[in-house]
Amino acid sequence: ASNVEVLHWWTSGGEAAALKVLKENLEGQGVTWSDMPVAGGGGSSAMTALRARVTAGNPPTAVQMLGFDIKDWAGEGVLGNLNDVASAEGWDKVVPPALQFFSKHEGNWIASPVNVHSTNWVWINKSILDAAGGKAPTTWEELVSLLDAMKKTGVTPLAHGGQAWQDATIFDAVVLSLGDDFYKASMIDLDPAVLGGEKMVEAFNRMATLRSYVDDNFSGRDWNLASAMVINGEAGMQMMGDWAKGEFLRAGKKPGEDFVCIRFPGTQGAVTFNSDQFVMFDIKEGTDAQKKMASAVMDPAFQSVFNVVKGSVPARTDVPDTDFDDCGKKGMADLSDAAKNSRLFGSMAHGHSVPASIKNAIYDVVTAHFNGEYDAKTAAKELVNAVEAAQ
Amino acid sequence: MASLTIDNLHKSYGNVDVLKGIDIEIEDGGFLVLVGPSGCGKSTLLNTIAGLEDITDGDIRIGKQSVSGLAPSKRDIAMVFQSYALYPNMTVAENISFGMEVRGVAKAERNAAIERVADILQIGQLLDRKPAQLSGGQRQRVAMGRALVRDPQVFLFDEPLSNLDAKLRVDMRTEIKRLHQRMGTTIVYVTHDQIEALTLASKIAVLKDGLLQQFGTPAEIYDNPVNMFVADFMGSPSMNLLEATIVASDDGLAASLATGTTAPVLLPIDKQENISGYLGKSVILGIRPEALTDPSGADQASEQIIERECLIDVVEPAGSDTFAVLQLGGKQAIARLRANAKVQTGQTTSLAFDMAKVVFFDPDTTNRIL
Amino acid sequence: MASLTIDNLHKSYGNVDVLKGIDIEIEDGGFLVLVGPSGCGKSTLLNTIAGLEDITDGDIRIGKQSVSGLAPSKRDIAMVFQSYALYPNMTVAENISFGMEVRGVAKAERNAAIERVADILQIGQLLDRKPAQLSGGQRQRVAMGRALVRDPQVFLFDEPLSNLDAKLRVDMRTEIKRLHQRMGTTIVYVTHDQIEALTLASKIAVLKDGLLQQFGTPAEIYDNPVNMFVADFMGSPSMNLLEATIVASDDGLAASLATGTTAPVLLPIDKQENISGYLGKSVILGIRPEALTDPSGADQASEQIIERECLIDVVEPAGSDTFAVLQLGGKQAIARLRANAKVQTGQTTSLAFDMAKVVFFDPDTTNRIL
Amino acid sequence: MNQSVSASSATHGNRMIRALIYASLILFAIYYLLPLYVMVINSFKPLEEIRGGGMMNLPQQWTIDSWLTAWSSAQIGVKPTGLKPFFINSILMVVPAVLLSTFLGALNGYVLTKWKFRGHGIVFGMLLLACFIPFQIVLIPMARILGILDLAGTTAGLVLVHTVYGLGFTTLFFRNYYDAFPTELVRSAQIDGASFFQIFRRILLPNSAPIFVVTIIWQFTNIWNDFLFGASFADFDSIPMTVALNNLVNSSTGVKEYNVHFAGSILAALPTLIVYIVSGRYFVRGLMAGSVKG
Amino acid sequence: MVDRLREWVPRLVLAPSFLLILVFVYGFILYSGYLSMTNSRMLPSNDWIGVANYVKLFKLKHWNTALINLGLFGFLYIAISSCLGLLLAILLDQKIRAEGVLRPIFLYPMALSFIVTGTAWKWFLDPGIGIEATMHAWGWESFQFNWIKDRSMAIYTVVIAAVWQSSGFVMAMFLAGLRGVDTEILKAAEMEGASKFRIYRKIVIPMMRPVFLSAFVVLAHLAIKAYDLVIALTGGGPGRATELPATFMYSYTFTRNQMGVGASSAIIMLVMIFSIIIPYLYSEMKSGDSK
Ligand SMILES: Nc1ncnc2c1ncn2[C@@H]1O[C@H](COP(=O)(O)OP(=O)(O)OP(=O)(O)O)[C@@H](O)[C@H]1O
Ligand SMILES: Nc1ncnc2c1ncn2[C@@H]1O[C@H](COP(=O)(O)OP(=O)(O)OP(=O)(O)O)[C@@H](O)[C@H]1O
Ligand SMILES: [Mg+2]
Ligand SMILES: [Mg+2]
Repeated sequence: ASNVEVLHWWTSGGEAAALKVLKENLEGQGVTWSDMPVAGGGGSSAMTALRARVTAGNPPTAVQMLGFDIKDWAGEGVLGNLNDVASAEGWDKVVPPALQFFSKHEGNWIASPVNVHSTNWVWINKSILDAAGGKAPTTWEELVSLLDAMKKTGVTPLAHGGQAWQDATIFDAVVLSLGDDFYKASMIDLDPAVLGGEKMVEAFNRMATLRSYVDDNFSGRDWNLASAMVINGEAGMQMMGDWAKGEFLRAGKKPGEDFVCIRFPGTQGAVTFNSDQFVMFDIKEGTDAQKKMASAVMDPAFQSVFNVVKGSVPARTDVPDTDFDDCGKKGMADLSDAAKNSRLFGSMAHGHSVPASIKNAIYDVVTAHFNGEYDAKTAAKELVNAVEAAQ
Repeated sequence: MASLTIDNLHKSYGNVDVLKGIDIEIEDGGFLVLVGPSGCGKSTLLNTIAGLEDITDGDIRIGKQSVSGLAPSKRDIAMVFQSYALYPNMTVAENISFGMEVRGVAKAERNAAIERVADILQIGQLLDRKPAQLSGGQRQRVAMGRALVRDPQVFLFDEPLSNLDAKLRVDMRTEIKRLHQRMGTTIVYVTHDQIEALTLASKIAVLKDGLLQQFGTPAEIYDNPVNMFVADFMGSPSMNLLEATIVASDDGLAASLATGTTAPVLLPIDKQENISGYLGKSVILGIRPEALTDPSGADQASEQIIERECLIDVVEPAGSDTFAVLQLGGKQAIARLRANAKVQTGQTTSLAFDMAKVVFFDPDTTNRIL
Repeated sequence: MASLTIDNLHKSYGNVDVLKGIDIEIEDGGFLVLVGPSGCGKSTLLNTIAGLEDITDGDIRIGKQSVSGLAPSKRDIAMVFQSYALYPNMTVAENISFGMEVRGVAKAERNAAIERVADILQIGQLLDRKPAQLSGGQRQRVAMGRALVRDPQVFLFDEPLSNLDAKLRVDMRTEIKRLHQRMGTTIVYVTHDQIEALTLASKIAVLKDGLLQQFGTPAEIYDNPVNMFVADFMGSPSMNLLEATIVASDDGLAASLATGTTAPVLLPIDKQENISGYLGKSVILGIRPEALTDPSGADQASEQIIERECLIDVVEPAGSDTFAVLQLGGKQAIARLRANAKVQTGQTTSLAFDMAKVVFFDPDTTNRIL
Repeated sequence: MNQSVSASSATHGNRMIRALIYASLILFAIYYLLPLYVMVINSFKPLEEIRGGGMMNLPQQWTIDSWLTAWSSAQIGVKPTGLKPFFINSILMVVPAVLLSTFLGALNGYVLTKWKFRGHGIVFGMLLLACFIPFQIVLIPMARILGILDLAGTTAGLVLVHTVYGLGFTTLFFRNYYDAFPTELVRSAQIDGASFFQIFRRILLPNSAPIFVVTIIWQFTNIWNDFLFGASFADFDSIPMTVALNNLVNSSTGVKEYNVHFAGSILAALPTLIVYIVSGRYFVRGLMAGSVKG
Repeated sequence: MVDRLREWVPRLVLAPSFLLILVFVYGFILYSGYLSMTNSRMLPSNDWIGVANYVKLFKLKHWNTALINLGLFGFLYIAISSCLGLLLAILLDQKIRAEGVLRPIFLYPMALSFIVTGTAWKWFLDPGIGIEATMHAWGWESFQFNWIKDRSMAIYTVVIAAVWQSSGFVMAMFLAGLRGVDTEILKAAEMEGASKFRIYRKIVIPMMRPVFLSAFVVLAHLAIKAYDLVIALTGGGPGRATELPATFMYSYTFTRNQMGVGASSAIIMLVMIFSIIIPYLYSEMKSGDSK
């Protein structure tokens, strides 16, 4: 029997349950599943393990991977080729080009995308929102005044966890809220003039403004503890990717009734995303199993089931949204709109706009600024330096 | 300087009685040596005097003052330990002056005291060394210096020489003797060494199992042991303790000793008061090796030399003396002969018994008869 | 049983020479005792014989066979260590039979051997105990048992008795002597103890700094030491080594010894061959404490007893003897008197010098003159 | 050794001071126990109660569900197996690695003290320096070598890795211990005709219990708790406990069940905890016997 | 012939360990040295670029932060652990009845890994939910302890947790040392009237020198490897305030795909470690030999 060994970091209850669907699907086709989870650090532990395994000449069959990691590994020439399956199943048509950018290397399919997380979400506690005026903000100014209003009611307006990736997640949204072009020029094209420009200073100023609504104990806090603050009514809102929804649902909260999900004000219609994909390593035996797995990953039914559980949206745009909740439906609609309008951008914070080295360099500056080490001007200047040093 | 009185001293650890009522009194300037087999409580007694161990019952007085309950440092005593117990991290000078430093003596005074002690013990050139850089004998001197510098009422020594080799031991022993003569301080001294005990002591206390066996001058202990334990314990080689039967002979009573091969040896007994009750019974006859010797080496001053032919089993020439082992009273008896005595293994030779030195013990009670 | 020949033996650790050419030959059944100050190389010599240390140069032969390069277990020797080196995890029986077990001797044979040895040493009742449950003397016996059971050509003993207390030491010493007489095996024995060396040895080798100082019978070493080192080293208390000047007197040559207070003591010298060259010069006069004694205690056999009045500094009664310290030839001389000699500190008394026992040394070379 | 400085404190000691000593000891005990307290009490709370805050409060509602979950049904990857199966993996890895490294350390200590040869000091120095190498730098080359040896992803490979990097400390421990071990015993055995290995097995080993305790505790703790090597060199069928625990605790975008995490953490630490508590006394004794050099 | 073999047996026995160490430690160090001179990014490469990585490394602000932190952390951690360990050992050595209970309490943290205890410590130190909140809840409103959130103080919380973990082990070492002190020395000092405090200060503690050195080895090795601790407790934050060379090296090698820089940081770190440890070992072995 053929076998796939899958390296991934989906170990929490919901994630693993979602993955189980895939596993059972494969087992139905006679492909056994060897599970190799390595959690921690948003996949960085898994990537370390992967490096060790590849160096040892013992790579796993399939690996969960994000954004530029895929391209980096492809550059090393160690990945398999999925063109057969892709062309047979017409992936080119159903996967948005922004995702294909990561799923293909030199024109060949090397990965099958599972999901799309969009990261420019804001999660608001409904009752606090009502107490503070009741209207979801659509512009930066409205956001600020809502935060002010929330502050008056005595809650922490913005729940946030002070970890580099969380800081950067907000930063993504703030940059995007200053314009699609600005996001593209700074976060994707890394144009030094833009990175150090006036608008970037403005972006950092906005970060500082947001920082002023965060309680003093934010640093080091896990994102889900921040979510818990919103859930428990200690905080008004959290800016976090769509995975946060799971925490709300899990706590028995209903979208629309107990909490509302909106796009970060000023980014409506645009989506920053990250997409988990399964990469197939180039190994002698098991190409058949790999193909079966790739195809199973792209199975619309699986994509639906998986993403309902995971809180993300399918990577395919042709999956019906019937099983999704309000936020999910909204997410799917947003995604296909954004894809259509070319307003779908890889998230810098989640490794989909620049390679890891640059991403981390940007993290350093954003975090330093958010923790008050730099003022906005210095931060912009440092951003240019850091990006240059990492290139 | 002060006298030391130990009065019905008891000491137990939990329910183990280690000292079971010790009474000792030593005069001001006396030199008390404690001897006894290992584990008999010598160190414990010393520690109670020092105040390092509580006492269970009884009293200890230095001079007129009871010291029970007083902290060690308040008792005005100094102690020298077997391991020397030098502070390894301090120089010799610091070791000597540590106690003064603790008591807040001024630096100048401390230095003067160090110098004085260093002079007495001739360790002036060692003052800056650490203990690890000293030889055994030097360490011993420093340990003494640390005690001397305190100029205490009583010195306590716990086997101070037993870590030295034989030669050094002899030298240091003489030195301690001389120090004592010079300073005149009361000393309590524990040792395993016979010679040390006999040469140094003004009084010896023999302990066994936490009980005082005999307390007296070295001569009393050596010549007139009160029981077989003391007789056997003191002296090296030990006193020969031989089985004898009291018989009546022409000159009055005599002790008859079995020999291995020939007829029994018959030794007339002069002092007949108490022994007469043992006529026909067995007794233990004690004779020290030096009282059983070759005729030409026998004490000319003694009036009770009796010569008998004996069969020599083993001859051990030992330089200054020759030891001969013979079968007597069912035991191996040791005779101490002159170095150049002409004896040979397996030969019969004439030996002189100094009957003035002979003692008798009751075999049942083990106590002295005469 | 076999003779042992040590031929120009050299041993160095790195560039430290520890043994610098030792030549010793001991006949089959001989008892060689190695003595010397600490660090002189005694243990090293023993270890090279055992094969525990390689030799740098020279040769060692047991019987006719050179054993250099042979593993310890192939040399047919047995060794008893100062610390006894009993295997703490094994019972006495296992300790004794370990060597046989290693060599694959059958169980029945092993048991027979254990029994035989236990019989000889009277340790039958200890066979099932662990070493920790034994007293010092018992451990010593077991250690000997372990050596005995091998029935080797040569026994090696490294200070086997020095961990025992004085009393036990005497007993065990006699026992070893008796064992040697019974088994007749060649023995090499290291000790610090004078008496042990003199009583046990058939030959003594005195070492100093890796060099052989003298090799001879105990009597030779004791009575005719070749140099001052040997004279001083052997015997306890040591030989008195006193500064004297050779002067001409009525009866021929005499040695003049300074005293602390009174006029010099003048001792006529009988044997005058070599000493005459020293007329008017200083020499070292050696006289053992037992040759300097109270007149009634002096050797009646000696023809050269000279009596002189001397001032006594210190008196040390030591039970079997009394030691007197006097000022002589600028040194503290020790005289050994009878136990009941009537001497007192600070008094002048007549002492007998046994001139037949006196030896002279050249103060420059430290070698013996006569 | 049975007598401390306080020998006579009963006589002259001061009640106040003793009270103070006890008070400070208890304060320190609290400092050491607090994290464990936090872990234990929170492991008995339902998740809602933890979300509600009050980490230090006792549970209002006690439950052992999280313990059961952590042990047998928590999601570690795709399968809801709990930590149970990984426990076996860890044991399979730890036991041989501890035994091997301890045994090699004992042999090394034996050679380095009783069979010195020219250059033994340098060899020992090199072994000792190896204690200080940061493990991060060996990951990649180690992976390569494991690949070459065909041990990649196997328990045997992990055993090799842990053995190698434990050698420094085990050798140090045994060297210090055997340094104080009477050489005369070895010589005596040599004369008895025992071979190199016989001496080791019959004389040294039976008398090394104290240092074995120290070494085994040390190695067991370090290897059991290792995460880096486990995550990097294990395969799906050799994942050790710590990696599984990490998977349970450190998932990035899932819901965090803190009560289960804590229960799992304690479960994962249980073997080492037990080892410490059971053999703590021997541990101090062993350190004493090893003349506390290491 | 047989005896020649006998001479070689010890060396043969040592050989496997020695070879293992030679390859797996020293070989790997050399390899890292080589990598640090290459343009390796995600996987090792052979692209030789000389010392460029080192130049880059020392331009990085975090690297300097990491070095300073290691100095600060290492010093405080070793000093406090030693002092606390010694203090606890001394306290426990006062004939404490409950010693059997207390000792394992002090010792057990060594048995836990920081994956395990990190979260507990993080919570405990978190002002919002931990000790500060609890104190507030208990009515001590002015109590403040927010170091873990404070950029300039966070490194000290790492010290607190690290000390918690290993001071018990140090305590055990000191306890063993104290129990080994010759009782006659203590008696001698007591006879001289020295107070207990002075006996410890002037005599016992100076005698613990070898234990201090051993504790140093154990603690230094733990300080250098303090990776889990920082990751679990602060994740290197707030900002990058608690970055240590170990976390720096890991992140550059494995998450930032700048393996060359990571390797160069490893080499610098090793050079620093060895320059402290080798003189120590040398003196230790010297004094050990002379004994
Ligand atoms: N702290 C203690 N607790 C219980 N028993 C003790 C203690 N100290 C000593 N003993 C016991 O008290 C007895 C006397 O011991 P002590 O040390 O006084 O003997 P000793 O005469 O000095 O012996 P040695 O000649 O061997 O030094 C011994 O049996 C010993 O086991
Ligand atoms: N392994 C060694 N390396 C270097 N020097 C050594 C070694 N073993 C012994 N020595 C030196 O060799 C000399 C002789 O040592 P040995 O042990 O033979 O003396 P010893 O006569 O037995 O002394 P003791 O009477 O103290 O037992 C000493 O100076 C010692 O320091
Ligand atoms: Mg004693
Ligand atoms: Mg020796």
